[in-house]
Amino acid sequence: MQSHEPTAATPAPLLRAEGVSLEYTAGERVVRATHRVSFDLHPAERLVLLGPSGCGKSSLLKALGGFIAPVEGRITLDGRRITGPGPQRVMVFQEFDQLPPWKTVLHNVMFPLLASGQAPRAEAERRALRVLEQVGLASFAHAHPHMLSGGMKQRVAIARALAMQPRILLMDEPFAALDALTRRRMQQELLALWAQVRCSLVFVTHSIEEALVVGHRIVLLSPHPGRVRAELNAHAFDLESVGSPAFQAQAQRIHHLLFEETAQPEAATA
Amino acid sequence: MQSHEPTAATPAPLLRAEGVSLEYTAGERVVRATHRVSFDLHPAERLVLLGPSGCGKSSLLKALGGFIAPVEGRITLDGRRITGPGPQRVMVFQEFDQLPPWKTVLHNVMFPLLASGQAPRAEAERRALRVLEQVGLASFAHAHPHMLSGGMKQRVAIARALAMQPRILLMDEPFAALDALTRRRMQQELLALWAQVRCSLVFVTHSIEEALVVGHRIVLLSPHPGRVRAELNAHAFDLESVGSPAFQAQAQRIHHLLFEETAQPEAATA
Amino acid sequence: EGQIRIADQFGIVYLLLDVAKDQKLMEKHGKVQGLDIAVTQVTLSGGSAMNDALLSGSLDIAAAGVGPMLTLWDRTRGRQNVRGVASLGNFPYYLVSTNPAVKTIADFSEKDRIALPAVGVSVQSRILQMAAAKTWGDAQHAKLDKISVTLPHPEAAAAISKGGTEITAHFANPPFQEQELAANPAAHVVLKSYDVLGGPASATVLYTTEKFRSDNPKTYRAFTAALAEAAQWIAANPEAAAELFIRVNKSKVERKLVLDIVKSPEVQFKLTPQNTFALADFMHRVGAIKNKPASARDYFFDDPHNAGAN
Amino acid sequence: MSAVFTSLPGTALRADARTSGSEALHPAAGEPPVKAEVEFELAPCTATPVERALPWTRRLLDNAPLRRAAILAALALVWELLARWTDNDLLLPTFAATARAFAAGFLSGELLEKAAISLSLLLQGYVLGIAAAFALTALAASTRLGRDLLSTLTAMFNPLPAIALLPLALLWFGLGAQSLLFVLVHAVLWPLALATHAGFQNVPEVLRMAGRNYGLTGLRLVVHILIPSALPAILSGLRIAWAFAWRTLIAAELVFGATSGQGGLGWYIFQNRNELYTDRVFAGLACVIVIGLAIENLVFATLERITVRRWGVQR
Amino acid sequence: MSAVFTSLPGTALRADARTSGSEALHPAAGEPPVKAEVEFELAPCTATPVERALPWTRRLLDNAPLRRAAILAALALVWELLARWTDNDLLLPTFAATARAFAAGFLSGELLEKAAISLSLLLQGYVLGIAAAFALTALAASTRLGRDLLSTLTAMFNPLPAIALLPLALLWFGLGAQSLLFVLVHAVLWPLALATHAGFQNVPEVLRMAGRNYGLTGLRLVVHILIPSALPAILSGLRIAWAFAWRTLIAAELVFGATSGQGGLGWYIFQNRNELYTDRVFAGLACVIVIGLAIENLVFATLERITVRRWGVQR
Ligand SMILES: Nc1ncnc2c1ncn2[C@@H]1O[C@H](COP(=O)(O)OP(=O)(O)OP(=O)(O)O)[C@@H](O)[C@H]1O
Ligand SMILES: Nc1ncnc2c1ncn2[C@@H]1O[C@H](COP(=O)(O)OP(=O)(O)OP(=O)(O)O)[C@@H](O)[C@H]1O
Ligand SMILES: [Mg+2]
Ligand SMILES: [Mg+2]
Repeated sequence: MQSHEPTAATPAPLLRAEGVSLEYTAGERVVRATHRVSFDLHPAERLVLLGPSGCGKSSLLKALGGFIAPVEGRITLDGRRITGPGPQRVMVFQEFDQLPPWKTVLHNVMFPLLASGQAPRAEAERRALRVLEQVGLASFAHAHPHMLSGGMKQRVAIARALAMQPRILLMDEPFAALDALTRRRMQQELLALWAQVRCSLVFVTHSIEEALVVGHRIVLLSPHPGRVRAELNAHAFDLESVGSPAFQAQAQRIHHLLFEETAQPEAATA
Repeated sequence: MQSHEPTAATPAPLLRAEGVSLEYTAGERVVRATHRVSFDLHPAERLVLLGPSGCGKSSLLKALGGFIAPVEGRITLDGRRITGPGPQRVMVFQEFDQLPPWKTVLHNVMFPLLASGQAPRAEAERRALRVLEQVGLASFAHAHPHMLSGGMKQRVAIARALAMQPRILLMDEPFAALDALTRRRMQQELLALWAQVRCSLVFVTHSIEEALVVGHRIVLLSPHPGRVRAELNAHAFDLESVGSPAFQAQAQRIHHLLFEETAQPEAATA
Repeated sequence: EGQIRIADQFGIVYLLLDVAKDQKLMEKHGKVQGLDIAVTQVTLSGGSAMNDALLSGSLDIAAAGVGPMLTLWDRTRGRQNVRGVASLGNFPYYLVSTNPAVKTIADFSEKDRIALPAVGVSVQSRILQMAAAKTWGDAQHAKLDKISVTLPHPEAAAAISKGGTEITAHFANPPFQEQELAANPAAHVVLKSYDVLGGPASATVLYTTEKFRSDNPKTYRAFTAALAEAAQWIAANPEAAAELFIRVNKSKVERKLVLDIVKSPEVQFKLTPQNTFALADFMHRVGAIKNKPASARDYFFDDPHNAGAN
Repeated sequence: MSAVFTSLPGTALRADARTSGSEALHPAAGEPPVKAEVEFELAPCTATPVERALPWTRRLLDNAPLRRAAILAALALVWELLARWTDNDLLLPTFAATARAFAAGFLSGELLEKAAISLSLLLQGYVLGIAAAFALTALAASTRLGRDLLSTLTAMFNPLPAIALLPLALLWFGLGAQSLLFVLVHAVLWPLALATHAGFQNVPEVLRMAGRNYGLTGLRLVVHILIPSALPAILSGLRIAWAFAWRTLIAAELVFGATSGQGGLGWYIFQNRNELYTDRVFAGLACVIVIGLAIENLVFATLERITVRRWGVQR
Repeated sequence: MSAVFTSLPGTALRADARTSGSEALHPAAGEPPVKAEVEFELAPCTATPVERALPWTRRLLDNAPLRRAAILAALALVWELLARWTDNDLLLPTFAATARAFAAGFLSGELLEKAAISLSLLLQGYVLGIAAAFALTALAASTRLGRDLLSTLTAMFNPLPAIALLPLALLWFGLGAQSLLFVLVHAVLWPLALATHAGFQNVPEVLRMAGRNYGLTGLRLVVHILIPSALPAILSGLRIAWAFAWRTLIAAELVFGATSGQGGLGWYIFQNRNELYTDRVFAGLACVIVIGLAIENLVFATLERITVRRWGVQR
């Protein structure tokens, strides 16, 4: 156990996961996705869930979103147990088919604003067009989702979430399908938006660098079933600090934490 | 125009794209995905298509697979025009739903072997189990696809393609949903397989580093509509040369080529 | 009181009702009783729909064959007490065959097929059973059921008229039997219902519940009076009656055919039921009805025109 | 993202785990040729769609109405030949005779009038049935009891023929249009509910989650997410229900009959059948077919074109 | 992947394009608290599923057969009350009377025999209809002409009532079972073809491409990709078709009747209806319902459970 400079009086967390175990039942088979995972999310905090493929990141995010219920432990928002999803916790899913195919790109982005009654039609359209501009898809506003490439679909989903300006933004590998350049632009846009609205963010990624850039704090998950391997700080890093010695050191540390964990099975297959 | 040491007598290419333009018609709208793209693929060559999101990489790969027909130009295999898909050109799609949900992971991998008559049942099962081991999913052999995470699904798709050992392997961002570690293991597996069977490979990625590691040659596409921006060599690099000065220089060069192209729109949105 | 809903079915057998309705005879006789009668006429397609409608109270007067009426009388005895109101006239049913070898019903072989509406239940089927009982004895009454097939009249008529199917005989009703005999030279009559029932017999009857009759005596009287007048009128004006039938039903049947039937000596338009008891007795013998009627007056209301019912 | 590999010593170490793979990476004899690198200066792209001139045969074949007309013509020909061959105009009139009877009925206005009566009833029943089906499936989509109810009720009542409902219809609605409507609703409700329910269950989980995420629950989720997403299944259910409404109406008009000559197409068919005017019977049926084709091509196909096809949900 | 950013000077340059974003990155007052870093040593995970003791009410409600039985009991109660209230046993017998008639018919073997006759015919027609529907949809899935044929034929023939086919059936198949089969096929073919076709069109394009990639074309593509993928739609089509086969059989036995006492359930119902044994009529209908429920729960629900539900295609 390592520990850095502990802070004295931390304010009450916004979102709390306490010993959360998630399970899927498929016929006779019970698959445990995460095992007793605990962490806190404070207001305006950017939390990153980082871990290998299949370790339960998406499941955890869905549990935070209120889509699946933990079989053990509890998740509380403002001290109250989460019972279901709500527009205050907007989620960007990992799947490409999260956009209703019957709505144009523009209407896809406007839809949650209208559905949750957050904005009237004109205002919703204005906001939607602005975020579409930000994700570089303004010229595809009137296309239907099936006319978009994989990366473009994900960007629409991101735009949709950003337009909502929710209290908590839950994002599941939102930039995985994007090229280096687009990805960095999206990271910038995300951080800029955060600076404006200062929402809380839970961000799933499989990129160590992205975790360091985007997160204030990183929850490192072990391989299947996911358990918390470490909680690390990344608030010191931003897009500019990429490549700095401190950044490299932290990246290397995370890398080792992940490596160590999987050295055994890796050797077996190689 | 730059050019490095041209080789004298190049053997006949296996697959040839000559001035290929691809278009989608959706109602009144015609979207041009690629514009007069030409390149050659030689036997045992590993070709990478690299370009920004929405530039037509997937479309181009589908055209090579024989799923969509060019509106201009032609694609030839062994000198004959491609008229449709075939088991000699196996494709890994970008989408997560490419696995028939009614087959277990194992049967998903065995299926193409049986369907194309390439192996009898017992042999197919043996091969399938071996590749599943390679992608680290042996313990999920009897699970159905809906029980897998996004990255696991993509690994099954990769396993399915690898088991086929086709003449030409077409892969569309196969590693995008994978974490750093799994991704590198998959790269190793891919290169190892290539070393064994020496098939030709067309590999789509949005990662410059991955392009340099995986490819012999990189076809750099411009933003929408995709045109060939450059053809670069990467045969000198492998997983070990990551970070070497030559590697860095080539990466930087590609980066500039991409940057230059998009500097204008980027500035506009920022 | 003051309202009457009458059902009829399709065909010339219901001419009496058509006339009464077209000439507004019920309204006329209602006025005599000091009553404004609102008449609703509904056309239904079969006996059981008729029964359901009557029992559900959607209908006041039903019209169907003697057989269904007897069944309903039997089942509602002591409850709704359905009984016959009047006959709609005497019509013969012919068993027509195209098989030259068949002269009587005894000549039917295994290869023949007799088309009937509703084997075992319909009037035609009962009459055929009666004939069989006469030929081979009561125990053998269902002998011909084995070669009988249920088929609606139109299809059976088409089959007999033009051939080309397995059907070699059809126990029909007017006007199908006349059309068959006219269309196919090989078609000939094997059996007439009158021969089995003991003379000219009522084919179709009107019936209602006891409740309707006792609740609406004036309407009931006006209705029977109208029928009586209609019967007289038809007898006096067969040509006009034929015209009326074609007009009211928007029928496209040839006028001559209608007229031939109306004028036929075997057809009589009268209210008094005739030769129904033989059938009732037979149905009781074979167990189709449980109550044994003493005479036809058991299952017809005690009205003046039913005094001579048999 | 393998960002960190770049500078991590551990990475290089791990890489030689697979020496076989690494060895093959160095270009050698038998390797693919090493070609020159090239860069292209790209002029701004003026991507005009290429004109594609299709041969006239192809264009002819691409014309859907034409193809359908050809199919119809072929069917008519088969009918004509079959009728001539069987030569029994009381059972099967020729196409020509039917066409004549149809024309006559059409010109005299009789067919039109009957069709109008039937259609108006049919539409009422159809709309009522759709409403009932949606109520039932919406319930089934939101509660487990509703799901059980749907599956039990459909399994029970769907196979019941209309005559089974006759007593109830008569008791509750008496003779006349209301009973017919009741029977029509029975014909429309169950198949549509089944198809719609299957469609709902097939909605991708992630779409459902997205909808719930924006605060949609119950009926709003059904209307905004489930119905559009299940539209292909619903459309096929609507088609089936439409056809069965017709079948039922024609059959039920015979049973329930006609009040004071107010019968529709079913009655027209029944009457002419009784009078052995088989050509008119077929003209009546042809009228049903024509209406069916018109509805299919004007309503359903259009609906499909402007919805599911445009959304790329269906090819 | 932003691997190359690490060492590229250009990257840092581009990053300050958004200074507003960058400024906010430095922790300051009002920022989320900076907590201590922690690492956990993880013991090997022996993840045993947690035992969840559910309250008995919940377990009772989770029992699907029980819930359905409750629904059935409630329906029976409603029936009984309704029948007592209307008090017209010739139109609507009580549930108890029907149950008695059912038991009597069952014990005497009459109902069983009739049901067996009907079921055997029904199954034959059903299987034939399914075969025809698959032939038609397979054709429609592979050729454009087939697609046109399907849409035209269904739009034309689906709305036609069975009586329309009577003359043709008589001419071609004569009296007896074959004509009934013909009518049954008519009842099964169109709705199943429609539902299946809609299901086929809804198959994700990428699955179709994957299939074609492995050399599957035509019928093999249909069998290996389209049918399993469209199974939910096909199942709903099969359910609808099954119900309509019943409806048609019952109705057709009335119209076509029975040859020499060989009638099935439809005939049983018809005869008893004519003789006003309404309790037996309802016993016959109850038999249809019981068979319907049995098939639904034994065949269709099981089929669904071992296929689509297990595959996670349907919830
Ligand atoms: N619907 C499901 N049914 C059964 N098991 C599931 C289901 N979804 C996920 N799992 C299992 O739960 C575990 C965690 O899955 P999850 O999707 O949360 O992983 P992940 O961390 O998001 O992975 P990736 O990075 O590949 O997306 C996996 O082992 C997977 O097999
Ligand atoms: N089915 C379609 N209908 C219409 N347009 C399409 C369709 N599929 C793709 N496009 C368009 O074609 C262009 C290229 O798409 P493609 O999927 O080939 O991009 P890509 O390079 O694979 O992008 P990504 O990296 O985001 O996957 C895009 O502009 C997209 O809008
Ligand atoms: Mg995931
Ligand atoms: Mg793509």
